Amino acid sequence: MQKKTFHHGIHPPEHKHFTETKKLEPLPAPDKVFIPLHQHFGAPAKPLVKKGDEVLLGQKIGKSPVLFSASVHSSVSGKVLSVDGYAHPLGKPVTTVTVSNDGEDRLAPETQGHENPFSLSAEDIRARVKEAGIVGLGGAAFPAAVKLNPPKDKAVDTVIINGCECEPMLTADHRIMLEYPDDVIQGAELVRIATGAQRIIVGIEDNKLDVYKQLRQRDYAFPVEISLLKTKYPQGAEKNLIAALLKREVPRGGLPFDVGVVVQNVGTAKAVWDAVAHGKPLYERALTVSGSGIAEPKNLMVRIGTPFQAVIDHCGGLKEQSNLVVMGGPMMGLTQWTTQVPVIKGTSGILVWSEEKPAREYNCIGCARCVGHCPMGLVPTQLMKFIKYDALADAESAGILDCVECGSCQYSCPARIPLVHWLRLGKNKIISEKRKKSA
Amino acid sequence: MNLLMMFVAAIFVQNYVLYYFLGICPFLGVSKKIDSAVSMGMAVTFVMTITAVVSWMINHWILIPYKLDYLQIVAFILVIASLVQLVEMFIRKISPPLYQALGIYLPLITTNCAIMGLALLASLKNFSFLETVIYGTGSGLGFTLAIVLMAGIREQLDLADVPEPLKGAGIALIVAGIMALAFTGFSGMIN
Amino acid sequence: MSTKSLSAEYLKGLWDENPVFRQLLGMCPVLAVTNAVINGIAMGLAASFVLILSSVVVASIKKLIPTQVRIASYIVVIATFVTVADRFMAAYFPPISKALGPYIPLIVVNCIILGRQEAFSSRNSVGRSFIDALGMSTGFVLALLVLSSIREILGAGTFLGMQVMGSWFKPWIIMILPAGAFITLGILLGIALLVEQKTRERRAS
Amino acid sequence: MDVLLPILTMAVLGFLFSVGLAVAYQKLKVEEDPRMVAVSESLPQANCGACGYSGCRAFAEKVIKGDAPANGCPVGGSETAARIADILGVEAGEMVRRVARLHCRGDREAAKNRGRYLGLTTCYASHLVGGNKQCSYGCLGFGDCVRVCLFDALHMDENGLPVVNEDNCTACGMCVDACPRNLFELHPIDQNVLVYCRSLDRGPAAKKACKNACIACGICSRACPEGIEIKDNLAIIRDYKKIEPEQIPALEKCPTDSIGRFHKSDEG
Amino acid sequence: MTDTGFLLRSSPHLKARDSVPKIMYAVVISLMPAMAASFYFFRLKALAVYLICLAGCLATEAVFLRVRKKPMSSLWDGSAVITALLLAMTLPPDLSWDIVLIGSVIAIALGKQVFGGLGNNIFNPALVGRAFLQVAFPVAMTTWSPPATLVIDTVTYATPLGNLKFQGALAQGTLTPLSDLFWGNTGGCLGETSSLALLLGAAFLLFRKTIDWRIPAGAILALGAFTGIFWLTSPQEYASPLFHFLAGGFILGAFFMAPDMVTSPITPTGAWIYASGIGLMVGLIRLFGGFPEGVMFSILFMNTFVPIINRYTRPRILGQRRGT
Repeated sequence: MQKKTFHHGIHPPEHKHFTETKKLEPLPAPDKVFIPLHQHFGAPAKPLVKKGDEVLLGQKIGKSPVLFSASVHSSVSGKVLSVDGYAHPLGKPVTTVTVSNDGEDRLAPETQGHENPFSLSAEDIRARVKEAGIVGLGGAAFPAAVKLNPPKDKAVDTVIINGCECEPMLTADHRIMLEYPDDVIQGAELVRIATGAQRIIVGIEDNKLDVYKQLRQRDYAFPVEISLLKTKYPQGAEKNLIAALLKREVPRGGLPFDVGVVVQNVGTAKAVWDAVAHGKPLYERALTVSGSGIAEPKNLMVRIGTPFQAVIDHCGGLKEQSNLVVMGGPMMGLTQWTTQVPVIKGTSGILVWSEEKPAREYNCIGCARCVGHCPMGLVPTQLMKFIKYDALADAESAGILDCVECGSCQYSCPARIPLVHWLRLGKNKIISEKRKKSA
Repeated sequence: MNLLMMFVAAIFVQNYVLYYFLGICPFLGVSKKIDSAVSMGMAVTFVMTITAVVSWMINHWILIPYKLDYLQIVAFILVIASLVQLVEMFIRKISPPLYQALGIYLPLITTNCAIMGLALLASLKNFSFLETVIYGTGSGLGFTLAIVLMAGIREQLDLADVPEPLKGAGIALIVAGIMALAFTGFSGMIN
Repeated sequence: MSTKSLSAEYLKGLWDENPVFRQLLGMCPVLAVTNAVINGIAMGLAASFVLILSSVVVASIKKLIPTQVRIASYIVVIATFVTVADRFMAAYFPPISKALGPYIPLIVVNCIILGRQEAFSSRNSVGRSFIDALGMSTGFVLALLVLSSIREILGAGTFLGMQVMGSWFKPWIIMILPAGAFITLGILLGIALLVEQKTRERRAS
Repeated sequence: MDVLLPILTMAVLGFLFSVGLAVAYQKLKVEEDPRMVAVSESLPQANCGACGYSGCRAFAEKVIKGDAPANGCPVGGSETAARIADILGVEAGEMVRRVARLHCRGDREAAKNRGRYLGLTTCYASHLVGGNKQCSYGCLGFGDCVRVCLFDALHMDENGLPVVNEDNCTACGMCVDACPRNLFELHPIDQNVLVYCRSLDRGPAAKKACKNACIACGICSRACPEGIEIKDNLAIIRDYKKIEPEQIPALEKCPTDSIGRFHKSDEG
Repeated sequence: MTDTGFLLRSSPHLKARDSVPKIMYAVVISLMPAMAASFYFFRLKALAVYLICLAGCLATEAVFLRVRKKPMSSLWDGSAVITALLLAMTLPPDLSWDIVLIGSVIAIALGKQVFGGLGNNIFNPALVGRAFLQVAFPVAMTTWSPPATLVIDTVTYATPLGNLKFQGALAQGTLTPLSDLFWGNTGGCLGETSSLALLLGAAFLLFRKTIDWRIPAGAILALGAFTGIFWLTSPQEYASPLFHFLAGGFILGAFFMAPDMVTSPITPTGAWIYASGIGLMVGLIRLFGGFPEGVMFSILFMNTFVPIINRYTRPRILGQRRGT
């Protein structure tokens, strides 16, 4: 069996055994949900409800004002307690709709499915996806409707369904593929119809052989290719996945559209199917709760807006001395300062563990491991020095804006230099300076 | 072969900067960025080659026949001053950014001892015309090599934690010293 | 126009505006001829001779020179004095002249000398220019003396040719070679900056 | 003959070279505005970019073209402005001296930390991971502003807040740009009433994170309705000129000390 | 900051196990066989040189760390130890102790600390020390004694390369046999006599991926090609590539000094350029230069190119069109 993969990258310990075999179980909706109006890449949604309003499950409570945005829906039925700033996993408080749950899950009337989704036009599929507020569920939370709408001059020939789940510890995508294979594949077909592509490729890493075998054995009514990939991080990063599967390179600063590809995460594919076939907006998602700080690691279906604390309590609570709470995977996840933050559309996992005092940082000794591992072909240590000594122009010409912050460099750095933090700092400084200049 | 050897020797073995200590001012002053170092090196190489030619002609056609060799210093410096001024005007015309980058060092090529040194050494060593030209170009390239390498190192040292008092000229001189050590490897290769 | 007192005019050349350690000018001879103290002193005196006389001449004829050709004129003045110095050395001190090789004629392109004409003599009175040139010369000679002493003592174990280190001492040949010159001067510059920093801090506190 | 020959030689050589140079000078002439030199010389040469151009030389070019005002260099102040105006023969325009001021009182005592921050010790870096303090709007305390100040006008006090030395401040705006949370603003030096908070959190949340946070209670806006308003859970000085001196003691009744005179000792 | 609450930091939150001290001590371990060989061939003389170097390097490092207010723990990160050992290995066994001490102080002070300490140096510190001594004390540095395993009654003794260059060993048929070079039964610097011991250590480093394999490979290929061409055209005049590979400090240089992480290029293309430059220059100096051995100068010379090589051999960024 030929296993495909990309150049460079790393293979950190997977730690997936905690939850690999745990079935996805639904988490009961909590008494109160906190639904931020900004859970996606792009502009925040505008509130449609006010304090005291009654809302139904799946009712739209935030409307996307522009193209690059996504609508937000209520994940319970009940009464709006407030529309105000509230803690958010991305750090800064965000306008949040707090709804008290009446426990009845009364469905909003607009959640209507379609009997034969495959007969829908591309236009209709896009409209339904947009209406359902679907964003990329891999973590970046890019509005899915935008991805389904390739520019006129760029023909899309391939839809890639990203089943890599290359982040260690996370297993939610694995479980989705195992438990809802039809939903995923049918969702992929809808994506294919919407983008006008000819074929679907599902990329699966070889640490999920059970999924691979299961999907290989099925018959498909449309052109689906199941492709096995060598387990490596960051295979799930769009550009690397395209390189691994198709040997095509997305040009610098470009999008997968430029090489005729659309990439969707398996969870997103399922959400597309749910939205189009069942009229279900994106008000819950699958996530992995794991790490040595969690008493009973699990895979859960969680309503958007559920506080982390409620999720963790369901998994037996925090172990004592846990001092690190991460939203997302261990390679790219964000640390949280409080467990009061709500689950959002981009929450692929909640990881908790404890850590000792960090090891001492040394000067860069030029071992070049970061260079050897960078999946984008950058020279992270050089970039770090440019940022450290304020040579932003040099950093830019050396390609810092191509950095995807995957963390491969920092993972492999024997001097324990916080390379990603430096690079993020540099990218942000350069981008904000550019913005200032163009303004 | 002899000419080739001479050429190589002028670049590596008897490098103007690292062996004769000529042209230290621009070597320290214009070696902060690789780009300007390359331009400076090119300008110097150009001026050196022409100086070699013109000074040879003046020396062999005017000064020596008329036994005026005590006028060497004055005559050479005149040649150099005029040439440099020409080059300066030229660069200013064709590339203002380059002119800005080389800044005050362009006029300083006049007082760049490498160029005066070339004229004097070439006459001291009694080179033939062709030898003088080769020697001039080689020496210029040797200077360029030294200054470009130095600029590369200094760009890297800008990103290093060099002790405060040594920053700038201090560390540059120490680097030059170690470079001179490394270049001793070539000694004895060409006599 | 300088308005310093005359003694300050002289003293600034010794440290505050020392041509070698503070202004990094005239490095080529500083590096090239300091392998022995005698060479250093000879070079220092020759350069001082040229500097002082050129300064006086330039200061006295400054009004006659049109600005466009001033540099060229200075150079001619300097070149004349250098030729005199060169011939003089060759005639009376042939061994030293031989040891210094082309570096005596090269005084003509020494940045210190041209620099002082441009920065000082062309704007100040003859007397002031003389004092300034004297100060700069002293500073230059001092710098040469320091460097050549270090290099000769470590490199040969001698000072002005006299044995100063005991017989146990193994001379560091590197010190009389180019590499030693660069490294020693680099370290001296570092020390000079450090001293400068400390005095500034002390003055500030 | 012995004397004539050298003189002749040098004369001929000198003549040839000067002719060559003169011709070249005509062919390769580049005009430079003499005012350029004059303006450049009167600028402070700090190349700080406070004027909005990339350094003193760029500013000088713009001024001469008339694209920038003569008083466009905040660092040089009115003296430089007058000199430039003199060179260009225009009116300098009135310059009120401005200084940078920090809109936060969340020092180490007042503002609570979020947790143990382990990243790079700069404000910007900390801001990227959400900051080290519970307040998402306040000073992070790593002194990015102090590091960019070219004029030695900022230092961190013992409680981890930057302090502006107004004598040295030139209103160049480097600190304004450096602060990832935009806590600095340039104010006329005589404006002494400020709101020392930028938190948009609701009162209880803001108070919990920092005891000097504005809780939008409205005491100040009631004391001075024309000059101060409450917007997005925060008091804002809408128009400083409308704050009458006799109103100041009333608005200084602020329960969290988040609005008031710049120097408490100022009277009236 | 206080010690309460959750940890806040940027991703990633996982870390590979390797660390700077581990890498450094791996190099130290890899030098053990060669050290053992030098004890065997030169007995106590070798031990003295090693100890003086260690003392000199560590003391100098400690002084700089103290003056520059850096954490004292850096003293034990292993880098100064490596410098000391490598310097010792490049010295003649009979060198007097004061010269050894000068060398070790220079190595750390001028080779490393003036640039800002670990990771910032441009040149290999041990080689800076060694080159300084070579130029400062040329006589002492070229006075060799035979290994204790050889019974020869001569005061002066030439290294295999010196023999080749100055005594016409090839023409007289007195060229040191390859087996002696391999086992180490020859004179020379402390650490370079036994090729076998060095190769053992090198194998360990390559296996552990501590050094970039491209650098020794490039150097060997370039030296082999250069000396090979001359050997093939005129074997009675020039020694074989294998001789050049085993003789002198080439193995020590190619496997332990040239791949020094700090002073070698960080890009793969750069590593090839750098390594072949070293190989070529070693060949040039050995065949046509004034010195019998050129490894040290070659590495120092190529060190000066590293910043420029790093700058102009950046890898292609994913999605970057070729030539842009």
